[in-house]
Amino acid sequence: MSGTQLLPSIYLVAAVPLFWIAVGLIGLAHQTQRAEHARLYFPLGAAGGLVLAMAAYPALSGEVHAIVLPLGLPDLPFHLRLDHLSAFFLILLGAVSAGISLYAGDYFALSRYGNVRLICLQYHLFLASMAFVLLADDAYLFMVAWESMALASYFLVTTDHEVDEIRRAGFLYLIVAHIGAIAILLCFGTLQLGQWNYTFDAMRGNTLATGWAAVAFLLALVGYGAKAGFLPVHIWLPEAHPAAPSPVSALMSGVMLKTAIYGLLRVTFDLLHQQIWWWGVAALTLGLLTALFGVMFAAVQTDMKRLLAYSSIENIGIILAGTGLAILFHSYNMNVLAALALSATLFHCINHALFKSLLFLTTGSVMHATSHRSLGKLGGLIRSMPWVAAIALIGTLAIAGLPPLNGFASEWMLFQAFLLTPNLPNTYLNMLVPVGTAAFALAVALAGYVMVKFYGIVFLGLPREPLAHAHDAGLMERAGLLWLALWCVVLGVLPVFAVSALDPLVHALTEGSLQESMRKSSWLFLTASSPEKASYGPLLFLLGIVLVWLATFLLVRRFYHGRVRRADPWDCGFAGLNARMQDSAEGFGQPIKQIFEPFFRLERSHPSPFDARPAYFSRIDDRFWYWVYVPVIRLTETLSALVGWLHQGRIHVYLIYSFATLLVLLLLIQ
Amino acid sequence: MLVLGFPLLGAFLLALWGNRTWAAEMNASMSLLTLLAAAALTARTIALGPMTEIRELFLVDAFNVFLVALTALVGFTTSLFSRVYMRVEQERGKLSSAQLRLYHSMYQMFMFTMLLALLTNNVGILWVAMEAATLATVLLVSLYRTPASIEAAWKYFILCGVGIAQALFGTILVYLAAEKVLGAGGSSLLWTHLHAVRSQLEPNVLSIAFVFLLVGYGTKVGLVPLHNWLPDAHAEGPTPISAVLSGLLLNVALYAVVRNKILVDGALASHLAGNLMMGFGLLSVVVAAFFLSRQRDVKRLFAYSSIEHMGIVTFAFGMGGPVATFAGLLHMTAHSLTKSAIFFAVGHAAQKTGTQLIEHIGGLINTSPAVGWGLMIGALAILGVPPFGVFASEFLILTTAMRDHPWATPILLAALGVAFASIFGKVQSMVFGESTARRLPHPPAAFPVFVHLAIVLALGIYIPPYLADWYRTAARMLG
Amino acid sequence: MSLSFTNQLIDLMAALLLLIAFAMLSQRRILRLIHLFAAQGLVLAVNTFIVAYAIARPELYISALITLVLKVIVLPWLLHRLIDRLNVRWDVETLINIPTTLLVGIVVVIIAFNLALPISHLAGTITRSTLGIAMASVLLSFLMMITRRKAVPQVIGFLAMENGLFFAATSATYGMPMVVELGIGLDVLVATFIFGIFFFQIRETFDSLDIHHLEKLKDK
Amino acid sequence: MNPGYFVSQLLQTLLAVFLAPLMLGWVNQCRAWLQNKSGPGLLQPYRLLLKLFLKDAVIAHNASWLFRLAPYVVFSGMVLAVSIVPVLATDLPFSPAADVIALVGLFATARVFMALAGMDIGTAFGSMGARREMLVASLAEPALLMVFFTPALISQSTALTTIVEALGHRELTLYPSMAFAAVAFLMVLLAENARIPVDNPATHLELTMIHEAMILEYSARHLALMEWAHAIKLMTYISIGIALFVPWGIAQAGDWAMMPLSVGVLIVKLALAGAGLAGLEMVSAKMRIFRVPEFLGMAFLLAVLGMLTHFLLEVNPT
Repeated sequence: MSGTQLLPSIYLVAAVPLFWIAVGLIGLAHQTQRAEHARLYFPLGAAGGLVLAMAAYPALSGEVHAIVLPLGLPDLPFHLRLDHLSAFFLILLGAVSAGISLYAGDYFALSRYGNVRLICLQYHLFLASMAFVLLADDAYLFMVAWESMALASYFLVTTDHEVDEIRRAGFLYLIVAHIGAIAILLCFGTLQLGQWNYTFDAMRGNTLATGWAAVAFLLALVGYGAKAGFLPVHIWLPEAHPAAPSPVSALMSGVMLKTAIYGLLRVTFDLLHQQIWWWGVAALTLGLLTALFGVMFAAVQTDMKRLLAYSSIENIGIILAGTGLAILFHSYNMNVLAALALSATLFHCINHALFKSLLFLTTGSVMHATSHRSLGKLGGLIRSMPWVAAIALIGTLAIAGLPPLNGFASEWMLFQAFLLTPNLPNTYLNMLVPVGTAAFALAVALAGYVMVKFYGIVFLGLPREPLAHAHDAGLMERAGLLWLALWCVVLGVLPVFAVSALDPLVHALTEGSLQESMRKSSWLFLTASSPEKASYGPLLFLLGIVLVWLATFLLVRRFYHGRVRRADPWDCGFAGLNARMQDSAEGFGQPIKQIFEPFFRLERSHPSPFDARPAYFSRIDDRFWYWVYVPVIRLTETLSALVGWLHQGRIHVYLIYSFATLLVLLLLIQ
Repeated sequence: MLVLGFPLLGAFLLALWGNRTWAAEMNASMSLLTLLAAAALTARTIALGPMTEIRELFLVDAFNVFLVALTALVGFTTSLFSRVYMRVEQERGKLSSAQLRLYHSMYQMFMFTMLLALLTNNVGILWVAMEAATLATVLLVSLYRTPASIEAAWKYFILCGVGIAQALFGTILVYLAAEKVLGAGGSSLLWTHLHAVRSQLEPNVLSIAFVFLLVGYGTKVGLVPLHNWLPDAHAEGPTPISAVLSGLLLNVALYAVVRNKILVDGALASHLAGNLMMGFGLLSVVVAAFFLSRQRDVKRLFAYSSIEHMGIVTFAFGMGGPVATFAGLLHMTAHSLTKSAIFFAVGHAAQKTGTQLIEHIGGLINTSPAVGWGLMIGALAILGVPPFGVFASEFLILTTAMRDHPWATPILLAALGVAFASIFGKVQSMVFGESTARRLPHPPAAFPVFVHLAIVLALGIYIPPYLADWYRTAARMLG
Repeated sequence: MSLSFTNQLIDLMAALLLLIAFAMLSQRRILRLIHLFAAQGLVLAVNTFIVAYAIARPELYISALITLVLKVIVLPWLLHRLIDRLNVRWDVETLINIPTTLLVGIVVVIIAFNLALPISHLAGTITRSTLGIAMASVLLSFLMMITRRKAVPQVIGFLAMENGLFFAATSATYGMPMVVELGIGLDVLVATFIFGIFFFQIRETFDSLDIHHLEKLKDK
Repeated sequence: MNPGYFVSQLLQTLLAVFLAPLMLGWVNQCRAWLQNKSGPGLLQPYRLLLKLFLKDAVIAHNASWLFRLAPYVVFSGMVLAVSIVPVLATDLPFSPAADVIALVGLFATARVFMALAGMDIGTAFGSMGARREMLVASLAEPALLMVFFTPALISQSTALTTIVEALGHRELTLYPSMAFAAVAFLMVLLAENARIPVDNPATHLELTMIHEAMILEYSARHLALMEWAHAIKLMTYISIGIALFVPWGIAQAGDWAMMPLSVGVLIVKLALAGAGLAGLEMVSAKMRIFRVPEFLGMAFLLAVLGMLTHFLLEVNPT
C-alpha cells in the first residue's frame, strides 16, 4: 500500500502519545477506588497502542512525512518525522504495549504497591515518551523524550521504594541512563559538524571525516548501549527489571531496549552515511560477548525476573551482533546480504519484544498468585494456573528458539547471514566468522537450557514450598497474554509476511532487498539470499507435526482402548518422594557454573560431608562491576577528597585564595 | 520607579512594626506590590524599548528588566514561603520578636538594594548597592545567633567586604579611564555614556580594572576559589534567605560582572574578559561538582550546586555569542526559579525532620507528598534532566561549546555527570524510603514551589515568542 | 604655590601613606594600630585638601572634610570605644612572623608599582605617580587582613584598604562623583557599625575575639 | 510437482520409520555378538514396542497435560526429521521445509518437550535427567551446527538436498575439512543418542542415566512412542551422516532406475554404520558426567577447526 492516500497518518500517530499523556493526567486527577481505576484507564492506553500500530503500519512502506510543532526551543522547534524506521518501531511499541496495557489493567488492580493514580500517570508518560523518541527528528526533542523515558521508567521502577535494594536499583539505573544520555548528546554534537543545527535533516546533510564518523559511532554505541544493556554498561538491567512491577519490566525489556536499538540504527544507517568494516566487527564482537555473558548469567539465576533480565541482555546481544553483520556487509556494499542481516535483526527485535514481555507478564501473574519471585519456592503451577502455564509455554518455546515459533525464524535468518560471510573480500574476517558463528550457536543452545530451567522449575514438578491461594490469571491478564502469544505464533508460522513487510525499510537503509529471492520461492518458505541455497517453511513444519501427531494418535487409538490408570509416581521404585528432592534453581545452574567458571565471580562454601546441619552458600557477582565501576567510583572519591581539602574553614586561607587569585590574574594580563 | 519605592517603604514600615503578627502578610503584600510594579515596568519596556529615568540616573533595558522581573517574582514567592516558615520558627522559639522585626525589614531592604543594583545607570551606585546588599544580608545570616551562624556571617562579611573593595578599585580604574574620554564629573560613571564610548577607553586600564571587578564581584557570584563564604552562609542562614541569596543575589552579582564585561570587551577588542570568565566558570563547575559528593548538610549541598550553576552561566557569558548568551540568561532564570523552589522544599523538610543532615532525612514523600515531590522534581530539574528549562539552557550551552570550544565540553559533561550522581543519590534517600519526618500543624507552602517548577517545566518545553525575543535582544546587547 | 610643589607635597603624602601601611603591617598593638589608622586618615584628608587646593575643585573640599570627620575622628573613636568595652588592648599575635610579612609586603609593592606604571603614564593628572602607591597600600592592607588573627585588626585592615581605595580615587581621578562618594562613605560607616555588632556577638558566643574559634565550618 | 515426488517422499519416510527399530535391534545384536553373547534377535525392539502398545497406561496422579502431550510431539517431530533427510533420493517435497538449521531446531524442540515432561512429575530423577539432557544438548547442539556448516560452506547452502547434490553428484573431490566434521559428527551422534560413552541406554543405574531418567515415569503407549522416537532419532542421525559424508549412491531427482540400487546401497551403508557404532561402543567406556562437557567441547572445537581448514585449504582466495 502506498502512503499517499494515508497522508494524515503522521498526525494520527503523533496524536496517540498526546492521548496517552491525556489519559495519564485524567487518571491522576480522577479519584476512585483502585481496582476500577486500573481497569478503566489501562485498557484505554491499550486501545491507544492498537491505534498507534495501525496508524503507523502504512508508513512502513509509504513515503516519509515530517511536521514541525510550535514547541521547543526558539531556534530549534520540535521536529517530528515518520519514516520507515520509526514506523517499524512504532508498530512494535503499539502492538506490544497494547497487550501489556491490557494486562496491566488487571495487574495494578490487584497489586498492593504504590498509588495507582501516580502509576497510571507515569506509565502513560513512559509510553508517550517512547513514542516521541521514535518520532523525534531533532536532537533536542530526542533528548527530551529520551530522558523523560528514563525518568518515567525510573519512577515506575521505584514504585515500591521502601525496599532499599529497589531504591539502589533505581539509582543505578538512572545514573547509567544519564551517562548514556551524555554520550548520546556528545554523539549528536559530533554529528552536527560545527554548524549549529541540530535537526536530523541537517545531520543527514553532513558528511563527516572518517575519524569523526568513527567517534560518533562509538559514542552512539556507548550511549545507546547504556540503555540497551550492552557490555559493560548492562549493569543496571538485572537490577532494575526485577525491581519494577511486571508490566513495567515487560515494557522496559520488550520495548524500551528496542528504542535504544532504534537509536543505534538511526545514527548508524541514517545519519551517518558511510560505514567502516571495523565498526561491524566491533559491534559483532561486542554483541556476541554480550549474548554469551547474558545467557550464562541467566543460567545461574535463582530469581525468575533476574533470569529473564539476563536473557534480555542475551537477546540484545544477538540483535547487536546482527546489526554488526549488517554494517559489515554494508561497508563492503554487499547490500543484499546486508538486507538479510538487517531484516533478521529487526525481525528478532519484534520477536524478542513479543515473547520477552509475554514472559515478564507471566512472572507477574505468578507473583500475584504465589507472592514469590524466587525460583527456589515455586513449582507445579501448571496445575493451579493452566492458562498462564499454557501461554508461558508458547513464550518459552519461542524464546528458546524452537521451530516453528517466531524466535527460531529470526535466529534462522541470522544463521544464514553468518553463513554468507565467506563472500566477504577479507580473509581475516572469513576466518573470524566460524568463531562468531560458534559463539552464536552456543548462545542459542544455552538459551534453550535456560528456558527449560525457567519453565520447568516455575510451572512443572511439585511446589517447593506450600503455595497457598495460587489462582489463575484474571480475564484482562489472559487477554493481554493471549494477544502477545498469538503474535508469537503468527510471526513464527508466517515469517515471510513479516520479512516482506520489512523489506521497504530494509531497502531504504541498505539499498539491498530480499524481494527477488522471496519472489523465487512461495509465501510458504522463508528464504535467505536464494531459495535453493536455503529455505525454511514453518507452516509445512507445523502441518507435518500435526498430521503425524493425528495419525499416530488415531492409530494408537485403533490399537488400543485408551484407558489410563492413575498411580503414584514410580521414581525408580524409591518411596517417600518429596518436593525438596527435585532440582533447585541452583542445582540447575550448577553445571554451567562448573563449565564456565572463569566467567563468574564466585563465592561458594560447601558443607563438609560430616556436617550435622549442612549449609550450602553460593553467590555470583558480575566481574564487570569490579573491573569497571568500582575503580571509577574510587577515582571520584579520591578526587573529591582532594578537592575537599581546599575548604579548610580558616578565613585566612580563604583570604589568601582571593589574594593569590588577584595577583595571579594581574600578572597574567601583563 | 515604584519598583524601588515599595521595598524601601516596606523596609521602613517593617522596621517599625516588623514584629507584629501581620508583619509577614505585610511583607508578602509589599513584595506583591513590587512584583506588580516590576510587571508594569517590564510591560512598558517591552512596549517602548530601553529608556533612562531621572536624569539618566536609572537605566531600564532588556537585560536588567528581565532580571528585575525575576527578582521581584522570586522575592514575592519567597515572602509567601517565609510567611509559613518563619511562623514555625517563631513557634519553636528560635526567634525573638526583635529578630523577627530585623528579619522582615532587612528582607525588604535587601530586595531594595538588589533592585537598585539592577536598575541604576551609574557604575558607582551599582557598587554601592552591591555593598549595601551584603550589609543587609549579613545580619540575616547570623539571625539565629548560633556559633555556626555567626561564624558563617563573619566569613561572609569579611570575604565579600574584601571582594567588594576590589570591585571598588576596579570601578575607580574604570572611572579613571572614562574621565579621559568623558571628562570629570558624574556623567562619566553613567553606564549609558560609558557604553557609547567604550571603544575609546584605554585598554590597559580596563584590563586591570576588569581583573579587580571580576575578583570583586566574582566573590559574590561565588566563583571558585572565591566561593568559600557561600556554602556557610547558605547553610546557616534562615532558609528564605538562602533561597534569595542563591536565587537572586548571585544573579545580581553576575549582572554586575557582565555589565562591566561589555565595556571591557568594547575597549579591548580582544576576548580576554571572556576567557577569564570561561576559566572561572569551568573551574567552578568542576570543583563544585566534586565538592557535592562530600556534603552531609542538605543546604550546603544545594549551595554547592548553586556554585556549579553560576559556573555554567559564567562560562556561557564568557563564550559570548547570541546563542550562548541567550542560554546564559535562560539558565539564570531557570536556575534561580528552581533553586529557590528547592530551598523552599528543603526548608520544610528540615522543619519536619528537625535536622539538616541528609542521613537523618528520609521518606519525605510519605509524610508530605508535596514537599517530597517538590524536592524530587526540583532536584531533577536542577540536575538538568529534560524536559525542564535547565536542560534547555544546558543543551544550548553545551552544544555551543561543542562548536566553539570542543575541549571544554567533555570536562563540563563529566562534571555534570558527577554532580548528577552525587546530588541525586542524596535526594533519593531523602525523598524515598522509610519516613523520618513528622507532621506539622501548618501545611507547607506548596504554592511557591510548584509555581516555580511549573514555570521551569514550561521553559523547557515551550518558550513563548515574546520571551524569546526579549532574551534575544538582551543577548544581542551583551554581544 | 606652584604645581610642582604641590606635586611634591602629594608625593610626600603618598610616601607617608605607604610608610603608615607598612607600619600597620608590622604593628603589634591594637591601640597603636588604631592610632596609625587615624594618622592614615589624616594623611588622606590633607592629601585631598591639597589636591582640592591645587586644582581648585570645591567639592573635593567637602570630601576632604568628610574624610577628616569620618576617618580621623569617628571611626577611630568608635574603635576605641569598642576595644575599651571589649577590653582587647592586648597584643596581637600574627600568623606569620613580622619580618616575613614585611618581605612579602615589599614583593607586593614591587608588583603594584609595575602594574601601575602603564596606567600612571596615561593618568594625565598632576598626581599620576601616586596610583601605584594607592594600589600598593590596598594590597598591603589586604596582606594585613590575611596575617592577623584577631577580629579587630582584621577590621582595621579592612578600613585601611578602604583608605587606600579612597586615596586612589582622589589621587588618580580627583575623587569620584559626589553621589558615589556619599554612598561609599555611608557604606563604610554602616560596615563599621555592623562590625561592632559582630564583635559583641562573637564575644558573647565565644567570649574571645580570636578568629580561630571561627574555623568550624569546613568540609571534613 | 508430480505425485512421484510424494511417492518417493512417503516411501522414504515410511521406510525410515519402520526400519528404525530394526536398526536399533541390529546395533544391539552386533553388540551382543561382539560380547560373544547370542543377542535377543533383530526383532526384539518390535516386540518391545508391540508389548508396550498393548499395555495399560499408568500415569502419576499429578501428571499434567504436558506430560501426556510430550510423547506425541516427540514422535512426530522425529518422523518429520527423518522425512527431511534425503537417504534414498534427493528431491523430496518436504526438504525445502527445513534445512540443516531447522533440522537441529526440530531435534531441539523434541528434546525440550522430553525434558519438560521429565520435570513434570517432580521426581528427583526426572528433573536430574532433564537437566543433564539439556546440558549435554546445549553443548552438542552448537557442535552439530558447526558440523553442518562445513559442508554448508562447501556447497554454499544449508539445504541438505543441495549439499548432497553438491557432494555426491559432482566429480569426486576429497575435502579434508570434512574429516574433522565427520569425527565431530560421530561424537555428537554418540552424545545425542544417549550412547556409550556419554550415556548407557541399557541401564537404570540412578547416578549415570540421562535419557532414561527423563522417561522413567512413562509407561505403555507413551513409553512406546518415546522409545520409537528414540530409535528414529538414531536412524535419522545415521542417515544424516551417510548423506553428508558418504552421499554416493543416493538417487538423483526422480530417476526411478536408480531407486532400487540406492535402496540396496542404503541398506549396506546402514548395516555397516550400525556395526561400526556397536564396535565403537564396545571399545569405549562410559565416562563421568562432568567429563561429558570436555568430550563435547572437543567435538565443538573439531567442527570449528573443520570450518577453518575449509577456509585455509579449500577456498581459493580470489
